[in-house]
Parts: sequence; C-alpha cells; structure tokens
Amino acid sequence: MKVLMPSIDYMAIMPQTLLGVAGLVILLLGLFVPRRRQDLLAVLSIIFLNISVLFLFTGKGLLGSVTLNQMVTWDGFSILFTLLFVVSSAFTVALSIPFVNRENVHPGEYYSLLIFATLGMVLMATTTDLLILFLGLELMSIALYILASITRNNDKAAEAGMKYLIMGAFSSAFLLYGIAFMYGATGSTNLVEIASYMNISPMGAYEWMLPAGLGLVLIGFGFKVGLVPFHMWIPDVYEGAPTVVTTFMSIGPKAAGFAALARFLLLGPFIPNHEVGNIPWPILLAGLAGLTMTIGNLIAIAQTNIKRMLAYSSIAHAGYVMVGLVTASPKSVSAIYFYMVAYFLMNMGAFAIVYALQGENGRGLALKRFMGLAYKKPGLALVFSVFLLSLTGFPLTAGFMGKFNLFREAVDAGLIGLVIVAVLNSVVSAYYYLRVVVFMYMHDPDESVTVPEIPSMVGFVVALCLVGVLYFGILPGGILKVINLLMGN
Amino acid sequence: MEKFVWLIPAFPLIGVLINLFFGRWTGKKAHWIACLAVLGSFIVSLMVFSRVMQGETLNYDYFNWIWVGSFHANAGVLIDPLSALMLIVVTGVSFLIHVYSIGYMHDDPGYPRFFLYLNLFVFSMVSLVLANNFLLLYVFWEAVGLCSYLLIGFWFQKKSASDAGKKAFIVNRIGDFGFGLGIMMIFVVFGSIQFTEVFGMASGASVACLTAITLLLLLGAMGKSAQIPLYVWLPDAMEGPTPVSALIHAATMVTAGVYMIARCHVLFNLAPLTQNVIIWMGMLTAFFAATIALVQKDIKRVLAYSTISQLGYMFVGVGLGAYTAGIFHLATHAFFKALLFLGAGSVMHAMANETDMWKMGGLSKIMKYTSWTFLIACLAIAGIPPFAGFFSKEEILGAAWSAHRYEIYALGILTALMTAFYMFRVYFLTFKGTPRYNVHSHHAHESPWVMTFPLMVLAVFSVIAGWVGIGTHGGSWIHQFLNPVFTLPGSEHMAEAGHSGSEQLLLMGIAIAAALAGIGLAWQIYLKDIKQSDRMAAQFSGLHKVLTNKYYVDEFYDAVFVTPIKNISIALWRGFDAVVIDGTVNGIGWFVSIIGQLLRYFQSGYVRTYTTMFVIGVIAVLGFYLTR
Amino acid sequence: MPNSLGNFPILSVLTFLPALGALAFLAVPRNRESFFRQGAFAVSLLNFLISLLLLKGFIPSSAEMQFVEWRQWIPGLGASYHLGLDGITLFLVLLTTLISMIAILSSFSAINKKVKEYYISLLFLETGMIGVFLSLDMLLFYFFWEAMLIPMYFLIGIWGHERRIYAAVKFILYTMAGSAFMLVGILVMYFYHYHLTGAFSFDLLSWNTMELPFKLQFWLFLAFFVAFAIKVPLFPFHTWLPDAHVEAPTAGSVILAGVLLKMGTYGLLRFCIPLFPVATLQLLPYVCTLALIGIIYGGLVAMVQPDMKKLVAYSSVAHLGYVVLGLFVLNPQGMVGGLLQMVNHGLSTGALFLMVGMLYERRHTRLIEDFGGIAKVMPAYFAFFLIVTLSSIGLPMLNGFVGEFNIILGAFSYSVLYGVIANFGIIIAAVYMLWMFQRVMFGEVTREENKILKDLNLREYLVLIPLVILMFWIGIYPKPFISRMEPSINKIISRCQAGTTVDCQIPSGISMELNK
Amino acid sequence: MVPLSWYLSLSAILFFLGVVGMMTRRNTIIMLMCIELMMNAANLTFVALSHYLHSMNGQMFVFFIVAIAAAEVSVGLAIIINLYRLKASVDPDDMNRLQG
Repeated sequence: MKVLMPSIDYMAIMPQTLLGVAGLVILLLGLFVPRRRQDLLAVLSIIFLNISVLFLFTGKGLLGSVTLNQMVTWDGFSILFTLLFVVSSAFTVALSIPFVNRENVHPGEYYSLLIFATLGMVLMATTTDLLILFLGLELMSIALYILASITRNNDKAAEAGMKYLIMGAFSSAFLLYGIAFMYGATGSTNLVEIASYMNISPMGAYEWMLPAGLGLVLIGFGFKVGLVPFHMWIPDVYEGAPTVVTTFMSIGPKAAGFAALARFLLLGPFIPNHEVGNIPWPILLAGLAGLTMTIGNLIAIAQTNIKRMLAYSSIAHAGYVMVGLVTASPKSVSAIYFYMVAYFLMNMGAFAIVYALQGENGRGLALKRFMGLAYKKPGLALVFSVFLLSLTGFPLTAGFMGKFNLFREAVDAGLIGLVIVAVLNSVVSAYYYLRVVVFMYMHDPDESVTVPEIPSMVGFVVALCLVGVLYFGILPGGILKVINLLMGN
Repeated sequence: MEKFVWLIPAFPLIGVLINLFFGRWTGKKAHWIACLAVLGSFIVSLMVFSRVMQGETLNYDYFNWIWVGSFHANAGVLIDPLSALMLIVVTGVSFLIHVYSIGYMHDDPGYPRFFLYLNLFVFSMVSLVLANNFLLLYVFWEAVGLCSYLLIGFWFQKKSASDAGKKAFIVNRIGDFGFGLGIMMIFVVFGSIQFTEVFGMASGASVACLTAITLLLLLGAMGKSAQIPLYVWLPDAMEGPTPVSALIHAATMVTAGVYMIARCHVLFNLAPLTQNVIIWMGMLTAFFAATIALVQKDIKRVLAYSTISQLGYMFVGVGLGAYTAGIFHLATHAFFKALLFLGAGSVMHAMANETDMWKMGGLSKIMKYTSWTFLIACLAIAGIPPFAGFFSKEEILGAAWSAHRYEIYALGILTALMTAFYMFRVYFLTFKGTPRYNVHSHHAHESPWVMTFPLMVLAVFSVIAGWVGIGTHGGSWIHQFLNPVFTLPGSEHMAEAGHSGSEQLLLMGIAIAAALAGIGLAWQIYLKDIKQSDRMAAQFSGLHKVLTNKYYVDEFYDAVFVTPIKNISIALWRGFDAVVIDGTVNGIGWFVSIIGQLLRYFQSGYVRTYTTMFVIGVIAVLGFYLTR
Repeated sequence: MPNSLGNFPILSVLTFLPALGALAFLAVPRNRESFFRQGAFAVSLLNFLISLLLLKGFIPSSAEMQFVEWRQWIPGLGASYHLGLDGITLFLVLLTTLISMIAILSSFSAINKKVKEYYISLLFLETGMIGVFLSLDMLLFYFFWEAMLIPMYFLIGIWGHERRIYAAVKFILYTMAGSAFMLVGILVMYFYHYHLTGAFSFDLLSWNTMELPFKLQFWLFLAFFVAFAIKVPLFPFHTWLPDAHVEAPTAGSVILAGVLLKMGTYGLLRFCIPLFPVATLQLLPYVCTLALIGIIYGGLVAMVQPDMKKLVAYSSVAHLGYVVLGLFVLNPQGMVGGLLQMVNHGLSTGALFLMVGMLYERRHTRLIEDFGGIAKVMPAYFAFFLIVTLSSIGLPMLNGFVGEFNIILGAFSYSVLYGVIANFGIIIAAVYMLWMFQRVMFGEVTREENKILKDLNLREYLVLIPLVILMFWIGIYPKPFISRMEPSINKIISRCQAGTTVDCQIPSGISMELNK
Repeated sequence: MVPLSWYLSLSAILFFLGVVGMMTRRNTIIMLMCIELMMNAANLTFVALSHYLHSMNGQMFVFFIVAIAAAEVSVGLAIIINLYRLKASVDPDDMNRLQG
C-alpha cells in the first residue's frame, strides 16, 4: 500500500471525481449545445466514461489503495464492478442517442443523470462504509427516479417514476433504519469494523440490533435487486420507463445492489461464521433466492408484453444470482460478478433489440408483433434468439457459463436442493424465452406490422453484446482467470 | 463336399437377385431363370445325396456370423442322410412345381414376382435343411415364413389373401416365440448352439431343462407345421396361388416342424413328457382336421385340412420316437400331397378358378391326365397298397401299436378311414358323376403339358416312393439309410422294431380295411346317390354345422385374443397414454402457467398492495429471527 | 495427439465441418434455394466421406479411445476440449453422418419454404449430434447435448405440421427438464472428483476411474438417468416422442429417430453404467422393468394408431425399450445387441420415416386409411417398404434380427422372465407392422388420387439404397460391426464387475445434502 | 437521564406510523410525508445511538440523511406535479395503468 498523502490519496478518488465533474460539465454544456449538435453530448459522455475507465488502469493502478478514512477502497472487487458500471453506462449512452432525438428529451439533463447514476453505483462498489454506500445508493436512485419519468408527456413513464420513487424511498427508510441498528450494535458504520465487532457485541442489552440491522439492510438492498417479495416495483417501473432507461436500470443498478450485498459477504457480516446472531443466513437467503426465481419465472410465463416479460425475467435472474450469495464464499463473488457481466451483455442485447423494434408509443412491445420477424429481419431475429437463449442458459452462451459458475459454487457448498430448484426454474424460463422465438420463427409474418429501421448505434451495441455473449459462452477461460485474479482467489 | 454344397442355396438366390433387379426385362421369361436355378439345386442335391449314400457326411462352417462373447453362431452346413433326403424332396418337388407354375401362372401380371418369391422360398427352405446350428435353422425358419407370407398374399388386391398372409406370419411368429426362447435356453444350458455340440452334451442336462427346451422348440414346430392350437393359419393360406399351396403349404415348408424334431431327436428322446405331448397333439390334430375335412366344400380347403391331418400323423410318428417313420411319411406325403394340390390347381385352371366342388363333377372325361394322377394320389393318401402313403402311414401306426399306445392306434385307424372317405369324396365330386356346372359357359379343358408333366412325374413317385420302406424290423432301405442319424445316442428309445411278422400283416389288414371302408362310404354317398349327402347333413345338422364352421376356432381366437388385445390397446392409447401419462406431462405445464396467471393478480398496479407485500416481506424476514 | 491417420484432427473436422458450412450459408442470399440444397448435401456428403476414414484408421481390437484430441478449454474450471472415439461411438458417428446426409437429400423437394434456415438448422444439428458422441469432457458433452436441441426445435417448429409449435415446445422443455438434473449430477461428480483427487476436471476418462460410495452413486445415477431416459425415451417419459415425430418434417423425424434417440441410450451406456456401476446393479431391475413395459406397451399402442408416423413413433418406444434392456443386462450379448440395435433402429426406423414422408409428399396425408393398394401403383416403393418393414420387425438376415436376438438372448441369460417378456415384443411387432403394411400396401386401390401416384424417382432411390444395403449387410455379416464394438463393451462390463466392491467416505460438502 | 430504550421505542413508533401511513393513505403527498416520518425515525435512532456510543458517526450520518430526504422529496414532488399535469389526480389508486 502506497499512500502518497497522509489523509487523501487523490489518485484513488480520481475516477469518482471525474465522473462527478463529467456530470456537471455535461449538465452545463447541455444548456449551450444546440439541439442539432446534441449528439456531441453523448460522445462527450462516452469519452468521460472511458477516461474514468482508463484511470482504473493508470500507473501502478488503484489496486490496494484505501483513502478518505476507509471511505474509498480500491480492491479487485471495486475495480471490476466499477468497470462493469462504467462500460454498461457507456453502452446505454450509445443506445440513448436515437431515443433522445426522438423523444425530445433534454440531452444535457439526460446524459448527466446517467452519469450521476453511474457515479452512485461506483460509490457503492468502491466503499466499505455504510454512509458512502447509502449516499451512492441514493445518488443512483434519485437519478433513476428522474430518468424513469424523463419523457414528461408519457403518463406511463410518470406513473413508473412515481411508483419507483415511493417504493424506493420507502425501502431506503428501511435500509436506513437497518444501518442505524448496525451502527448501534457495533458503534461503527464501516463494514470492516463492523465485521471485527461481530464476535464481541458491545451492546449486550441490545444484541438483537445486529441481526435486525442486517435483516433490514438485506431488505433494503434486496429491494434494489428485486428480491421477492420486495420486487413489486420492478415490472411496473421497467414497463413504464422508456426502454433505454429500463435497459440501464436492469443492469447497472442491479449489479450495484448485488455489489453491495456481495461486499457484506466479502467483508464478513454474513460470513465467515454463517450464523451471525444465531440466524441461519444461508437458509433465509436460500429461501429468498428460490422464491425470487420461481415467482419471477412463473409470472413471466403469463406475460404478453415483451418488456414486462423481460422485467419478470430480471427478477428471476436476481434469484439465480442470490444462489451465489447463499454459498457465501469469495469464489462465489467471482461467480456473481461473472454472472453480472453475462447478464449485462445478454440483457443489454435483448433490451436494445426490443428498444429498436418498439416503434411509436411502445406498441411494438406486444409479443404478437414479433410474429415472423425472422423472415423480415433474419439477422436481427437470429441475434435476438441468441440473447434469449443466453437468458435461458443454453450452452455456448454467456448465460450458461454464468449460471454454471453460480451453481458450481452452490453444489460445492452442498446446496444441491437449491440448485435443483434453480435448474428447474431455467426450464420454466425456457418456456417464455423460447415463446418469443416461436413467434419470430414459427409463425408466418404479419404483413401489417412494419419493422422500423435499426439505428446504427443500436446495431453496434447489439453486435458488441453478441460477440461478448458468444465469446464468454464459449471461451470464458480468460475472463474467469482475470476475475479470479482480481477477486483474490 | 463343402466345395459345392453352397451351390444348393446359391442357385435359387441368384435366381432371386436376377428377377429382383432385372424383373422388368425378364418379364414373361422369368421362369427360365427360376426353373434353371432350382434344377441346378436339384442336381447338386443329387450329387450330395450320392455322396451321402457312400457314407460321407459334412459339418462345415463357412463364416462366423454372430460372435458375441461366448455366443458363437456360424453360417455352416450339416449334411447327413436326413438333410440329404430332405434336400432331394425339397428341390425335386420344388422343381416340378416351378415347371407347373409356368403354365398355371401364365397370365398373371405378377409373373416375375411370383418366380422371385418361389426362388426365395427354395433358397430359404434348402438353407433351413442345411443349417448346422439352431440359430441358422431359426433364421431360415423365419425366412420360409416370410416367403409363405408373400406368396399367400400374392394376390394382394384380395383382402382375404392379404389377411391370410398376415395371419400366417403372425401365427408363425407365435410359434417362433417359443422356438427363439428354446434356442436361448439351449445356449444358456449348453453354452453352444451347434447341433453336434448340443446333442453331444444333451445327456448331461436335467430332464426338467430338456423338457422345457423341447416344449419351447415344439411350440415353434406347432406354428410352422400347423398343429393344434396354431393350425388356424394353414386353411386360410389356401388364398395363395395353388402351386404355392402345393409347394409350401403341403409338400415342404409345413414339414419343417417335423424335420426340426427329427433333427433334435436327441433332445426329444430325453424328454418323455414332451414326447407324450407331441403324440397327443399330433393325434388330435390329425383327427380333428380330418373331421373338418369331411364337410368342406372348397377343394383346396379339404386338401388343407388333409395336410394338417397328415402332419398330425407325422408328429405322432416322431413323438413315438419313430423318427424314420415320421420322415418317411414326410417324404411320401410331399409327393402325393403336391400331386393332389397340383391336380386341384389343374382343375381350377380348367374351371376358371372355381374351387367349390359342388360346382364340378364329371371332369374325368375332359381331363384325363389330371383325373388319373389325382386318383393315384388319392389312393396313396388313403393308404392303399402299393401306393406310397400306405407304407409310411403303416409305419407310424405300427409304431403306435408296438409302443402299446393302442388308443393312438385306434384314433389313427379311425382317422385313416376318414382320410380315405374325404379324399374320395373329393375325387368323386370333382371327377366323377355328372357335371354340376354350366357346361356351355365353362370351357373346361385339360391343362397344357407343362402342367400335366409334373403331375405325371409326381404320380410316379406317389407310387414308388413308398417302396423304399418295404421290409420288416427296420430292415428296409429307408431305415438303413436314416439309421446313422437316428441311432446316435438315445436310440434305445426307438420304438419302431418289435412286432412280429404276423402281427404286422394283421395291422396292415386293418389299415387296408379301414381305407377301403372309407372309399366305399364315399362311393355310396357321393357317387351312387349324391342326394344322400344332403340328407345326412340334415340329419346331423348340429354336427355338420360345427364341422363346416371348423369348430368355431377362428371365432374363438378372435373373441378371446384378437378383440380383447385390440381393445386393451385402444384403451391404453386413448386412456392411459393420452390421459394419464400425457395428461400428467401437460398437466404440469398447465399447472405452472395457471400459477403464473394467479400470481399476476398480486401485481395489481396499486402502490398500497406493493407496500403491503413489502411489509409482509419485512415481517417474514424479521419474524424469521424471532422464531429462531 | 498423433493417431493412425497422422496428425489430422479428424474428429474436430467431423464435428465442425457442418457448422462451418452452415455459417458460410448465412452469408448467401436466401433466394438461391438450389444452392442451399446442393451445398448442404455437398457438405454432408463430404462429412460422410471423412467419417469413412475413421473405419480405415480404427483399430478394431482396442477398447481405448482413438483419434484422441485434447486441448485446454477453460483451465479455470478444469474443462478441456477432449474428443475421442471408441467402438461404442464409431458406428454411431458413422450413422449420424449417413443419416444426416440422407435427411438432407430427402428434403430436396419436401422443403420449399425458408430453405436457407432449413439447411442451416440441419447442418448445425449434425455438428451437435456428432459432438455429443465424440465429447469426452462432460462440460463439452453437455454443451453439445443442449445446443443440439435448438436446431431440432426449429426443425419441428418451423417446418412441421399443424401442431408443430406444441410439439416443438414439448420436445425442448421435456428434454431440458431432464438435462437439468443431469447438470446438477455433473456438478456433483465434478466436486467429488475434486475432493478425491484435488484436481478440477470434467474429463470422462478420469471420472471413469473414480469409485463412488453407493448412496452418492444412487442419486447421481438417477440424475443422469432421468436426462437420458427422457431422450431415449423410456416409458413413461415417452409422450413427447409421438408428438414430435408426427409434427416434424420428414428429415426431422428421420434424424430424431435415427440419431437423436440414440443419444439417450448412448448416454446410458457411456455415463450411467460405467460411472455408477453399483447403482446400476442395484437399479437394474427397475430400469429393465421400464424397458420391458416400453416394449410391450409401445407395441400395443402402436398397433391401434391411425397415423403412420405415430405408429412408427410408438414402435420406436418399443425398439428403444429393447436397446435399454440390452444395455442393462450387463452381459456381452445384451450390450452388444443393444449397441447394434441402436444402429439398426437408426437405419430401419429412419428408413420408415423416409418412406412415410415420400407418401406424404405425394398425398399430403399420413393416415393409414387414406391408402390401400399402393403395392400395385408403386411397385418399387412396395419392395423397399417391405424390406424396411421386415427389418423393423426383426426378420432374420436383416439387421433388426441380429440386434434383437442378441438383446433377448442377453436378457434371457440374465433372467428368464425378462427374456420371455421381451420375446413377446417380437410377436407384437409383427402384428402392428404387418397390419399397417397390409392396410397401406395391399387391397384394391380404392381412392382415385392414389391411382396416379408416381413410383420412386432417382433421388428417392439414392436415399433408400444405402440404408437397405446396410440392413442386409448387418443382417448377413455383422462381424465387422460386432468385432469393433465388443472390446469397448467388454471394458464397460469389466468396469461394472470391478466397481462393485469399493466403498468410500463421502466428502463433507456433499454429504451434508445427502444425509438430510 | 432518559434511557436509550425510550428513544428507540419512540423511533420505532414513528417508523411504524410511517409504515402504516404508507399502507393506508390515499394521497401521494401524504405518502411522501410518511416516508419522511420513517426517515426521521431512523434519524432519531442514529442520534440517540450516537449519543450513547459517544461516537460522532451517527450524527454525521443524520446530516446526510436530511439532505437526501430533501432531495428525494423534491424529486418526488416534481414527479407528482408532472403526474397531476397528465392525470389531474394525485391519488395513487388512479395510477394503475401498469399492472399484471
């Protein structure tokens, strides 16, 4: 560990600082850049995001630096998640260009909100302090509330934003209350210290505080990632929000929620001794995981709107990821991360295609509109099928490798029952994912439906996702090695 | 000898291939290939026979066929007096019938196909006879069954023909079910399926084992040789062209069961229970088939039941341990029964395929050759000396007598009486009396020489073939020829020798008397006063009805096996498969989607529902602590 | 790794050549339909010819894996790219290349819409199928196993008949449900291997040397068994099959019957039995009972089907029952018979589906009652159909007999009762096949539209002749087949005998779950 | 001196009131106020604990919470106003176009 200055390592907070500055700059520039040049803002955003990625790799790198009274910690975990957030945001920005043009959204606001949300996520992943964690979470959430309802004249979007806000704030209160209890139990808001207090509780009379705090914190983050029964907001918000925002929401914030939960795992409040405060966490988490994936998949079957279906599918996927949390080993954090990368690629790809096809007023979201797509846009249908298969968890795709890694850890931990529930859920999910394939390939084209042209930026993003999905699906060796190295396995 | 034995099956096989691939070109000349091929086989068989006469035998494997683990089945031949004799009979009769078919099938559109099938049959049959192990025997056993299937259903446009073919195949499969199991049991018990090896070890096996094996083998023989209870296919098999009936369903294939039992006599000798079963089965078959034959109107049906009946005799013979007698009867029967069928075919040819005897009569004036040869055959089957059937039948009955199975003997004599009766009934109704058909519309005519020539040859053999059995105490030529086969281990059970000369003469007398009585009765009823038959039918109307309907056995099988199995199958399909199994499978899917639909209602769209669910979740999670 | 063909990676080529062809097709405009037909045929023909090289290089007396290829694949997981071929897979691979080629050839006139997608699916399917047979790494195996479902799903769902979507979805979900358990089983095996040896590995060859405690074997056996039993399909997991067969296009049915079903039995033979020998011995009576029920039940239900394809589909249930029975009696006769019967069933049932398809192409119906007297109208068709039917009912001198007889012999040697029950199947087979044959072929031509049916054309001859030649070959001189299969089968048998005595400690992680 | 448990009880009551309000009230503005109530319950807990633990962390936390709550409410009000513009209602029960 090399600390350059006694209190603050400015290099170590450079990425965050840069993102914050970028948000502000874009917001200001948005006031001056003329409408017809608004793409500049997107390009600028992407450049900013990329620079912040570059910072992750500068010099000796950030690995190992801790600063600001342990409020910023750069370990392999935070680097990896930051990378995921920033890259997914960059992809979203690229996807957003046609949306911003079409919907007449104020570009400065829009892009800066995206960047602030990204900053929030980065803060969540790079800290071990509950305060910063909370701040990051709120920064991200508030930005997302606005993004969800950014198309001001769309009542669905407004409704989505409102529901998101009310539910989000509601859950934040629970999270806060939980943090308060944890603070009360341990006298600290820093997870490292909390972990070290685990064995000697200073509040003898209030020893219920720690487990209660942990439980409420779990609920708080569980809300963000969409664990059943805290998932109710997801379908409505995902459906109502503009598709590109949904794309963004389904990836980064979810990953951030899992990053926060995984941070608990890595640092200790849930592990190493599995039964903090005599609570068998694994059973609770396993129950939540099983419930989440099952409910998500079951309701997804009944959907006819593809966006809503993908929303439920994202709930189910949260359930799969939870399997990694149950196993609670450093290796399973690697598996979670790999899954999030895979999920980022396939979900981004799938949503991007839905986004490109949705047409005016979201009418293109009905499953029926995909009838015979394979014979109108063969390439697009093929690629969409690949993403859907990946979401199902078919081999040769990143989705399979992701699930495989998760289940592998779970089996190692002896959670065979949970794994069986999970694989059976995959089968159930195959039904609704493949139903889209059925509509695309096995029905004759509906000639009354015109398929919009695919913007080149969307095509580019989709192509990148496709390459990623296949590459990580077939040859995941390289990335697994990097992840394990950085996660310290 | 192995250098040329393989030619016997090879010739007809080549015939098959030529007519198969070049049938379009051979067309109406298909018979040249087919007949020459069988003639070739016959000549080679004669060569083999002459070698065997000199005491030569052969047991030679051409190649390894199925070798798995310790199970070794080869493609090999076994030549001994038994197979040599069979070869002569099979190829000889086959050749004649091939020739006959040239004329009989002349106008049939499926001419090359017919000869193809015939050749295929000859190939299979000679291979069956040549086989040197059980599996190979089984292979050609099934192959002849296939040929039988194809030939019965040769006129496949007729539903009755294709039904009959299918019935034949399936009933035979039931027999083969046992045969196959028998072979497997032989392998399990002896570790080999080579005839020589198995027979060499036979005495080491327990009686129970051997009884089981032989009973299973017998099931196969029952199917193939049309014995009770599996005889039902043979009468229906008459749907095939008449030469086919002559060749396959009278002369050769159906005797395969007898041949097989004779071949395995070592095993059967060691299983007295099985032998007893064979005797009774054979005798009852002979008897009941004869009773049915008494009243049939269809000339071919009578002959079919007569075949079943005669096969019953053969089974009685082999069951008694008188294998030579059985085989002897097999050989003589081949000649005269082929002759009978061909004669019947000749009549049908003349009568535009009419088979109802009540629409014939007085044909002897028009069809001299046919009529005379038919008479010879009738005499032969009735058992009038010096015709062939007398000697062979006499051997079997004599064996029953000397084995002190008097009940069998009595039934045998009774059956012989009936045999003579119904055969001469056929003869009188067909050839004698006054024509009962429209003489002007039917242009009855004698058949061409390609048809009558085989009749004459067969007639000659129907006379002289029996003479090889002249002699006492097993001293006849046939006994001496076959002795090397049947006096291998276990010959002490042989029951053939043992009655004195005077006794023999007495027995002969009884047999001849029975035959003559039968003939006389037939003359009385069907020639002298043909109205009498109707009166008798009316008098015994119940019995007559039962007999005409063949004891309702087909109906019984239909009601007890065919219909229930079909109904069960439909129930399994529509009830069990579609409802229970598939219902479960689809039910799971349905259940899952219904649950999904129900769960949607929780997603009401109201924020308060969401907060409520959230709080319930909180309570659940926190409650999880409290209960811990 | 050098093999008898030098360093030529023949197995990889075999596996991926069709897929490469399919990828190349993606770039060709979709209106060039004849290009796709001929191109796909050329690719599959080439692949078939390459697969014939295997025969040349194969060492018949060896039970070991041959032409082995090994590369690192995912080192972090211990997965490798490991291909190999032994006596068990040799003929299955050859069958696959042959059937694929024939399936492609048979679809030239049957498929007129979405031609490009069709041939691409078929070629990908071929890659998947060959990959399944050749993989020696369980992860790789699972990849191919699952990946292969997709093209089949498309084949049924796009080019099928009226209820195609139902059938396709049923097919894929049913199969996936089974595979799900297998995946869990694979993972458990994987960790068990790790606990035993300290190395992560999916390598089948090293898994094969593991001795597992009985309880673990039991559960793992079931996990694998369900996957394979559904694929076979063994009674009572068979109901997807009639639907899939009836709805699939001809080539789909041919491949389904010819190759796909064999994957289930192959899996049983390759994985279930040698990996879990003790469990196999313990569960053998139950498996055999299911197989026997399948034989009788499949036959009876087949008997009353009004639809030819459905009839053949149920007959497949019965035939595959024989295969499973043979494999599980664990003696050379039964197992060799079972393996041979896999090939046989591929040939004869494949041919049956082809022939039903030919009729369908002419008449657009598969109902038996719509035919009658076809023998007169189409004599060549009649001849081929006769041979194929007879092969299917196991008539001697044709392929079916050799397999079935050995199976029943093996079963009989194991237990008289099994042999007797199995033997009933051959009677039933004769009943349903000949009845169908009679109703289709014989009788008068009662329908006008049947009177003008054209007999086989040259392409159809080309499709059928190789199959018929093979039927006779296997029936008359099966030695080249059996002698190559036997060493590998014997190896499995000796593995079963050796693996019965060992008992090991269950590692803590897994035991936790198992002891619940 | 007031014992800690009193503070904790009070905050728990406040929090509970907020929760019940969220579940029962039919006005979006009031729901926002309920959330505010819940957050303030948390604030109270923080402050009380901070005092009893002799640690400033808790009080520092409260400042952030107050700021964030304000931000949240302002965003919330903006969304509600927009929604009112579109639907002429702030009743959350009117907002159920998204369901199922």
